Amino acid sequence: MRDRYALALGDDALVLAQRLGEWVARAPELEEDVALANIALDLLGQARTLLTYAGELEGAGRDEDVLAYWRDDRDFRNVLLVELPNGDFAVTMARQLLFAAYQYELYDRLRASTDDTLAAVAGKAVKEVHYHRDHATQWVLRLGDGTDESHRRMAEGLRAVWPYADELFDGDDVTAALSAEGVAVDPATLREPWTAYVGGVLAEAGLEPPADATPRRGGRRGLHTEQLGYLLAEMQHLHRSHPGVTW
Amino acid sequence: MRDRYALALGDDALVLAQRLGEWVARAPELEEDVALANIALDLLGQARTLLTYAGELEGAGRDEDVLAYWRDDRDFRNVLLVELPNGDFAVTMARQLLFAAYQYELYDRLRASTDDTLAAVAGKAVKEVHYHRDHATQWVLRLGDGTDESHRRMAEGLRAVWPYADELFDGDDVTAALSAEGVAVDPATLREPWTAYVGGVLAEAGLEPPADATPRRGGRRGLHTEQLGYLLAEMQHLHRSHPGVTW
Amino acid sequence: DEREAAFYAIVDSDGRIEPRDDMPEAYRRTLVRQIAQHAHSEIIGMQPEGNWISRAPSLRRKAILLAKVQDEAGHGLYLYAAAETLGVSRDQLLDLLHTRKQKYSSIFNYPTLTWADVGAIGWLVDGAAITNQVPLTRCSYGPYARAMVRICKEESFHQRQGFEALLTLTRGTPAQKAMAQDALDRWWYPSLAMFGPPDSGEQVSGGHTEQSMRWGIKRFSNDELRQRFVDMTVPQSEVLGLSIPDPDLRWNEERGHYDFTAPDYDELFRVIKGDGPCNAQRLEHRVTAHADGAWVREAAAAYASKKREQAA
Amino acid sequence: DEREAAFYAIVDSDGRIEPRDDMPEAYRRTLVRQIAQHAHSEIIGMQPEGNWISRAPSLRRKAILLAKVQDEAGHGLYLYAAAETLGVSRDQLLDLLHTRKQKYSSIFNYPTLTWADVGAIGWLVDGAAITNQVPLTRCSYGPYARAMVRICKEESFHQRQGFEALLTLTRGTPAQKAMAQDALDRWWYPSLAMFGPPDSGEQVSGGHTEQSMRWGIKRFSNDELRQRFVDMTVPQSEVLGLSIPDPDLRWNEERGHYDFTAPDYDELFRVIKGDGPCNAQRLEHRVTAHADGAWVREAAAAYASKKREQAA
Amino acid sequence: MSGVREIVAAVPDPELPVVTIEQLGILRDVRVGDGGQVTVDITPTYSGCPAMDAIRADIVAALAGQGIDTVDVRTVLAPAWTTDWITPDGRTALEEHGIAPPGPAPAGGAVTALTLTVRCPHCGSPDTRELSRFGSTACKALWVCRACQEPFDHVKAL
Repeated sequence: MRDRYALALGDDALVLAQRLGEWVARAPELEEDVALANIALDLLGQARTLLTYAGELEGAGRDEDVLAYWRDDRDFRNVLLVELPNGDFAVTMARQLLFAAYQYELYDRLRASTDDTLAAVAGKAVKEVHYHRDHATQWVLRLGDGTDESHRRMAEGLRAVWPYADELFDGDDVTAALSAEGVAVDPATLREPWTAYVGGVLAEAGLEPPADATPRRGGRRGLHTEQLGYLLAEMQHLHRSHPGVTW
Repeated sequence: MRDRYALALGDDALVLAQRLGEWVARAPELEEDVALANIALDLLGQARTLLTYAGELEGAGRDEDVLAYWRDDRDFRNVLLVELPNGDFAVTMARQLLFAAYQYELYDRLRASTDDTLAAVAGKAVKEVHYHRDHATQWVLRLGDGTDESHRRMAEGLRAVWPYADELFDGDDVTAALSAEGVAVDPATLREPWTAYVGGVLAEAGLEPPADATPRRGGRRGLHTEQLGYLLAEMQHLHRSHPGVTW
Repeated sequence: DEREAAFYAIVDSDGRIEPRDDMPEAYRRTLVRQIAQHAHSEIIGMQPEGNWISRAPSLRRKAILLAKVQDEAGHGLYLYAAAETLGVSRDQLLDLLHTRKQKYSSIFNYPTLTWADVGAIGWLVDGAAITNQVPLTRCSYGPYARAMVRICKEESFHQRQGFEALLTLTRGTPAQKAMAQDALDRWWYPSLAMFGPPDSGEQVSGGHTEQSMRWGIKRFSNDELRQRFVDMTVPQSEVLGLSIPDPDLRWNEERGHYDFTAPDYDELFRVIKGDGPCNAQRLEHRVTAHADGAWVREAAAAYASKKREQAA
Repeated sequence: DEREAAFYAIVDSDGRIEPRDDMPEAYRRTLVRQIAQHAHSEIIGMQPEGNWISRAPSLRRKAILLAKVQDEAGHGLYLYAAAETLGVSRDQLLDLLHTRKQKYSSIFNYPTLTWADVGAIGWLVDGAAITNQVPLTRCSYGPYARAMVRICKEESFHQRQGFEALLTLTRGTPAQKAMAQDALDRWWYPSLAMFGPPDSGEQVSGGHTEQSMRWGIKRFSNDELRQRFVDMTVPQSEVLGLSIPDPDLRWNEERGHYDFTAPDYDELFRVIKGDGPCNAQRLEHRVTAHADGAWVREAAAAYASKKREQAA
Repeated sequence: MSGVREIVAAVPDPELPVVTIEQLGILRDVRVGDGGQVTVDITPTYSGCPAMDAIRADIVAALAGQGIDTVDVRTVLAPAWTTDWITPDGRTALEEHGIAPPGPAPAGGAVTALTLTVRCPHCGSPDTRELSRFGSTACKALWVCRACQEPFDHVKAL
């Protein structure tokens, strides 16, 4: 059961790393090429540890690469938020704010997990994610309170990703059982601090949380958007073309 | 040697069919969704026959799907022109004009091939390609002689694809030997009628053939653009994920 | 009045109303809405299947899929032309689609997640569409009835190909069979919902069905058509070796029909209202394609008018 | 004059010129051009490798590649800052790049066609870059020399990783080994061309090398550096088990160096002139990214100025 | 074994089931071998025609229904299909089902961009216009009648 928890957290990080990697050599300024690559690299590192651990717990001999490259999209467990296309920089920063604010609260609590590996991952990652959250915060402020165009784009970006925030706080049997044991963090407990943080940033940026968004969910159950299949086709093609070799 | 000739012609058709398929449900009007799907389907049909024939000639048991799905980009023999990204509708129509005008002259002559299969493919395809050429012609005229914006875009589209036209007329050892036997058509002989046709269309459309373009080539030797790898990753991912099964 | 009497005389005798005939305004409006919704469904319906053209797992399947999506665009064209016989232009209708004032079939607001979904759409969605549309070949409005004759024939071919694609999967590897079962699991209830709300519900909500029946536009109730679809589909699922995800599905000897669990109509209404997984995506895709093509259509119009002037 | 004498006194004694020191305008301009070209090469150089980030065949390789490309962006930042010590802004330099008035290394105008190309770039292109740059750690201009110390260290790490990636391929399946050999076949001569035209050619064309040497910017001739690179690389290719695509390559006992075939300098000039396989693509990609980001940079500037006003 | 050709000839076209494969001219030959094995030649209307597999299956099924199990259905490309091979009763069947049949195919193997007036299969008026060069399938164009406003398919001369 822990393996499923680790897998879901690992998939979140892996898919978002893949998306952020698409920005490299395309960012609005050189500093952002560096920053986005760095955030992607942090997430990829988290993903590798979590997927490796998930494979060990599962005990079926699947390592990080088998899990990343040989599962189809119906078997990925990431939230939909992280697989959304990058859109413009405002969409990406809106997605970053929502996700990093969630991941920060999550890892902050997961440091106290009774599972030593998860606690260790969280302890290391929380510092990285603190920086990610700060990076997104700075940009949401700049764009929300920058020019008219940037404000409009930032508001649109927020509208595009907002329906996908709710899923971050969805629990299931696994998280319920594991959080009762002190292994996992009950996602529902993250909503309040998340709302406080994100709400504060939006208020300062002069942005409204979109009101009439219908929540979108499904990723945690393997029901993804049509976008994930394309992401995986690109990511996995070379690896699958040479089964079993060492790279 | 014939197998290599059939393969090159088949790859041209396959890759362009894949590109045109990307337009479906994205075309500027419904008639064009139909037309572009139809042209893609014609090309796909030509590709299937040619790849099947290439596999038979080779005699190594490779059928159309093995050839389409299990070769990497270094082994594809299509001209670079057909793998260029779709761009806007003007880029696509410029590419269509250049390619269909070439393919028409080619198939028109290939009907007289001493190779019965190639002659039959050409006899069937020449009628289809005549439509393709006419379709592209009509659009180049409309866009070239439509609005200021369409003229500008059409001129830009032409500039984008023009450097890739030269490769259409490149011969090599294979085409030289085969055209001496009456099997193949020497590509160099197509340049003059092609130039006459395309030049006529451009003149009527009020467009200039771009002057200072450096020719780009390499596809016939497997030296492709960086774009082809992405096209193949998307096209081949599912097939390669289930080796040896029937679909 | 007299003109209305003439209209009902034709309709009641199972005759055909033609474009130049007099017809009640409400009849015309109902038909416009229905034909437009049908046309919109064809063109939005290109998206979920078009999603797999680039990734089709064999060249043969790619060709079949391309041809099918081309057919759908062709049906769209044909139906917009049929609607135009009622005095509305395609541009007007597209505008109503793009501004969410007219609907398309909610089934297309579900995503195609695997290749098997393409087969499932052919088998189930086209199957349900045909069940809905075959009675429309006897519709009182001539151009629509004749369009339906043609479209039903082509859709039967699509349905056969979808079934055959799924059959190939269920006779394939365990992974392929699982893919097919997963697709059936996800598409079954949305397909049942394609027949609309249950009869009682609709009759309560205003008698649309009754009016359409009176006009010879509708011939069977939603539940009758849904039952017909289930009765036709269950034996096909057995040939495929797939399990319909309904534990209560069983043959009712007495009724001579299958008993089955009704779809979740609340979900249907939510999806119609706009809350399906892909409503926003489908419409945005459509609107973007239309907007991106504006300069092309403008150029074509400008060119045509230049040519007309030159000819004059 | 006196100031020039002071300048040459520093240069001749192998000292360092610092930003506030007097320097001849021609020296400053040469340095600006060279540092800018180097910075441009770092950021354009992100593209061919960035091309494989999404498709890297293992998560470990993906991480290594991401880190490497991040380093390149960092080097770009560092070098633009070094150029700014000479009184030109990054914006000015980027504008010169975007309008083709300044160049970047022509090596990046070749495409990365397979995964092995990423390894080949690390091994050969970074290897050649280091060979070029190590002497620059002793460059007379302080900020540039210090930047080179740091950059060379990181690039040595990259070169080692590229070599290791290729070694994994050559020890892998025949398909992997063929991929590595193919990459070497395509990247060998372009890498040799990275050292520029042959000495005789350049001296004839105006004595740039001599002037740069006099200024302590250049320490070795193009051919000397090229020979150094070949001598270093050939034994590495033997460890890899790959064949350098040069039938005339052999050890010359007398010279104590490898004899080798020179690259096709005509091709080099064509590629520099703009006719490489990817010149247009690389620059267009760069210009598009910059243009697409304009609104972001404007917003950041507007926000910063609001905050300054609020603070004032 | 007389009657074999009739069985095959009666197979309807899967995409245009109002006509048979013989009426459409895509059935090229039926031969019965000494051992009773049947060889059927069919030709596609266009290169990419995805209905060929379905046609093959339908021919095999039709013959199997008559107890004939050794059947080889071959696809031949040459000579290329032309709409001139649509039989007179095929044309009539198309017209009766609202599809305007093609005129004579242009000479020289190519197609001409010029299309002569197509009569509306519904009201017979020649006052019609082409709406789309391509219809729902490759061999058809979509036309509209100006007289009765009916949209209709027209099989293009090829």
